[in-house]
Amino acid sequence: MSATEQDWAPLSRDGMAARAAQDIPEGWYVNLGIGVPTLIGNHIPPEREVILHSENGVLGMGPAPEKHRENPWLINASSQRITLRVGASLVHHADSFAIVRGGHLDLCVLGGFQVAENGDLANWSHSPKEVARQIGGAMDLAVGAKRVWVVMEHVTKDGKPRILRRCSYPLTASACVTRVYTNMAVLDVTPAGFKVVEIIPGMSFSELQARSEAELIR
Amino acid sequence: MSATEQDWAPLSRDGMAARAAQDIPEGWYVNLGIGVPTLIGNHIPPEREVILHSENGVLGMGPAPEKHRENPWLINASSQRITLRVGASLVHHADSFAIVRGGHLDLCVLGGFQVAENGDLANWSHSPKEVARQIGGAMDLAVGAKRVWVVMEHVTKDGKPRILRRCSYPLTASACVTRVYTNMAVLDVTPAGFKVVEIIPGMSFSELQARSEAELIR
Amino acid sequence: MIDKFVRSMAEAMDGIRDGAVVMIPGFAEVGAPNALIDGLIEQGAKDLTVVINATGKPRVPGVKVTGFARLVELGRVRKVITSFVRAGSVCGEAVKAGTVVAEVIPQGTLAERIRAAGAGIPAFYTPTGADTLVAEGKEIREYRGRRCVLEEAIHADVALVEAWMADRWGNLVFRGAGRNFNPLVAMAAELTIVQTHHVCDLGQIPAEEVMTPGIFVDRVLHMPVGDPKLPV
Amino acid sequence: MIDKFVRSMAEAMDGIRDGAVVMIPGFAEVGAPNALIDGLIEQGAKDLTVVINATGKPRVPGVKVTGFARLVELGRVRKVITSFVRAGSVCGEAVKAGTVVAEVIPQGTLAERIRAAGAGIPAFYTPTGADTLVAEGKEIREYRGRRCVLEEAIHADVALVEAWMADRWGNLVFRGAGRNFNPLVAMAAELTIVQTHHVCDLGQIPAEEVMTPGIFVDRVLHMPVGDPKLPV
Repeated sequence: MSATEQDWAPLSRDGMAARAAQDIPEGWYVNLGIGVPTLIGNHIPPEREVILHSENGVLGMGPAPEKHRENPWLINASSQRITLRVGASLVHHADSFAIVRGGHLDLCVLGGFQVAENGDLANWSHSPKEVARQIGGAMDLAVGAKRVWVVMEHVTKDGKPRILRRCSYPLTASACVTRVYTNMAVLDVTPAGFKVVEIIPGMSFSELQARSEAELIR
Repeated sequence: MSATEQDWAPLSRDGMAARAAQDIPEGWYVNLGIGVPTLIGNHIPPEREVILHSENGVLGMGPAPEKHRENPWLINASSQRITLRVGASLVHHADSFAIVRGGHLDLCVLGGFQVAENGDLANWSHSPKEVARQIGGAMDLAVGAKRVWVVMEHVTKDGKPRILRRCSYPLTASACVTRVYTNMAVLDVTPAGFKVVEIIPGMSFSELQARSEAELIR
Repeated sequence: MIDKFVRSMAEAMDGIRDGAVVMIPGFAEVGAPNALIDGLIEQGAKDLTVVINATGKPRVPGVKVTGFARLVELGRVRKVITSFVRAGSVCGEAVKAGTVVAEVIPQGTLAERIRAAGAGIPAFYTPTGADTLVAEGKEIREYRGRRCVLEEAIHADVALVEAWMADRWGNLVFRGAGRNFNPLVAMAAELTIVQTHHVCDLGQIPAEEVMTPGIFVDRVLHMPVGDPKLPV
Repeated sequence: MIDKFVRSMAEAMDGIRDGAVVMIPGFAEVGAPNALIDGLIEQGAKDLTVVINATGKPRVPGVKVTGFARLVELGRVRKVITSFVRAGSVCGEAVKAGTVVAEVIPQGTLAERIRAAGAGIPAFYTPTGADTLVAEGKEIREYRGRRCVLEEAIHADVALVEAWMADRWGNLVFRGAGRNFNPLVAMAAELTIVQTHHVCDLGQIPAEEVMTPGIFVDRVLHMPVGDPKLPV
């Protein structure tokens, strides 16, 4: 194998979701953000009781409904039709965000544009000058949940790092991220910076470091 | 009749309650405070739909229950057993006080120790030095309701006025009272001071003024 | 006898003035008072400030613009307070063109600011948004070691509400995820107007199951419409 | 499988420490977690701060002191945050004697401060209490022409809750006026312990009718006790 040939394959979107799902234990109350985080729900075995929250007032989401058995009154924060798990409850938006902001969620998993080594997260805007602003519940979740995990590609489409010393995009919240799942690695945010928990098979630490702006800790 | 003989009789507690009840129109949402105000409920004809609120989360109280038909789970803010009117609703304490503090009650009727001509109310304490403090919901009601009426004896047991230029007891709330029903008169609190709406039969304006510290307006 | 039912859309919309602050609940069409929005479009009030969680998806060629987006397209909206403005949406275009002012804030802060108005809380601190663009120009104070933003209540002149069931006192029940912002906006407005799928006799809704007590409701219009559709 | 039911009072009370802040709901015995209060008396934690709406009626000769008043009588309470301290009550005497510190505040402010803790609001402004003794030492700011007091959230280590029905996820339903402070304290505490009259299978409580979602509940003890009595 030559030095230029890569001996590894980055995880797919589903692969990242499956990897994150492994680490969610029974009994946790979890909010899954839009995009790849939502896919995590498909990878939690139904017998493992993880209670999924959605910002629009649903606690205890079940799997996606079968075709033609959809209840049009039940959707999640991504506007997808959902089912309720036995034991679910429904609340209004202020109560739903009391759950989020009051520190009651064990975990929220968000998508990200950039994560900094101090845990800063940028996931909603590429520039303060953008007219279109889509904040939604991300800032509330990032600040409120007991743990904030981010699932994202390790680098941008044109190869720029997303694992940074400091975010260049507008922040969602400061010092909030506790762990990052990328298509190449799992990283913990520690007081000393990003600590590598695992790397995809075949990739070396230095290959991962080369794709990260922040200095990684073994 | 000699000048020292009085040609009038002050209203009883029930008389005051009945008088105040006359002025409560159908459709109002009303909180009746502890004491004489609670008696007002007995003087609102059942066919007049006035919706009574109690701080402990009851909206739509009905008449007192018949003996042996009491529901021990239904009480009012005075800890008396109550009934629910058809159409009633039950909420928790924060929602109940959102009703109060959010300005949704058309009226609350409170007991009083003293009312000042600027609408200041004192009804919970005789001295800032008192160890026992019984605030309850009075401050919330006095500040929150659209109208605050006070029902009280015109003078204290030893003949001291309660209709004052300025309260001497600790305040419940400032500039909140809109009308006072005493056992001698009905008074409106106006920007110019207390305006006499009516006096009990046989009592003259000057007799009422003699029993009031604040200057009354005809 | 208290009877909050009105017999026509015109009666429901009566008195909404130019310049009003109007709250519109709903989350992706579920719990959205679409008939009342159409009524407001018809009624004609303009120069509105609209408080709404999301201002609409990007335009799709060939798909008719309806609801809040239509109100914007007609030039009737001056300002929007929201948590989502999307590029390519009618509202996003209007914001870009400078014809609509957008105050974009976190969704939880939006919900809490509406509740605060209904509950008599003029302002509160929250850690949400600290150290971000949404804190710009706002007061910051530290509590328990966290920087918090001072946020003010949002009051409205009018709230449009979609209920599943209502009685003549205005007691409401919502269905499924259709609750969302409905109970909140009902508390925060001077005038709360409800469209309801079903009409109940007084007492048919058990006291424990009332989701919005009638004290927060002014007018109810019986409007049996279909189930919510997913947005295109 | 999530199962929040505990099998004994000792298990329910496990880990409550000296110096804990304990919230006790109930309004004149309705919705009061009396069995859990007895459990706390038995358990022994002292130096407690108790958050409770009313601290009890005056002593009646010949009537046994129970509940919160008993906790005070045993010298286990250091501070109380409440809206009522009555002269001649056990708590009133202790406050007079200087053995218990009382923070007496308006009932609505008490409810809202508890909710604030549960909802992640560290502080809020309210017009209630402005220009009164309860505003002493507190920050004042004017909103819409009214003087408002800055009030902080009240967090607790432990909440004791009385429910009518509960399932193994901790979803709760309250009965009648027994709801009162129960849903609020459940949100505001690190550890929420529930006594319930009835046990439900998961799913027996319809999703729309859950009053306190299980996320706010840690332990549930089945305690079928009688109806609440009126206080003497």
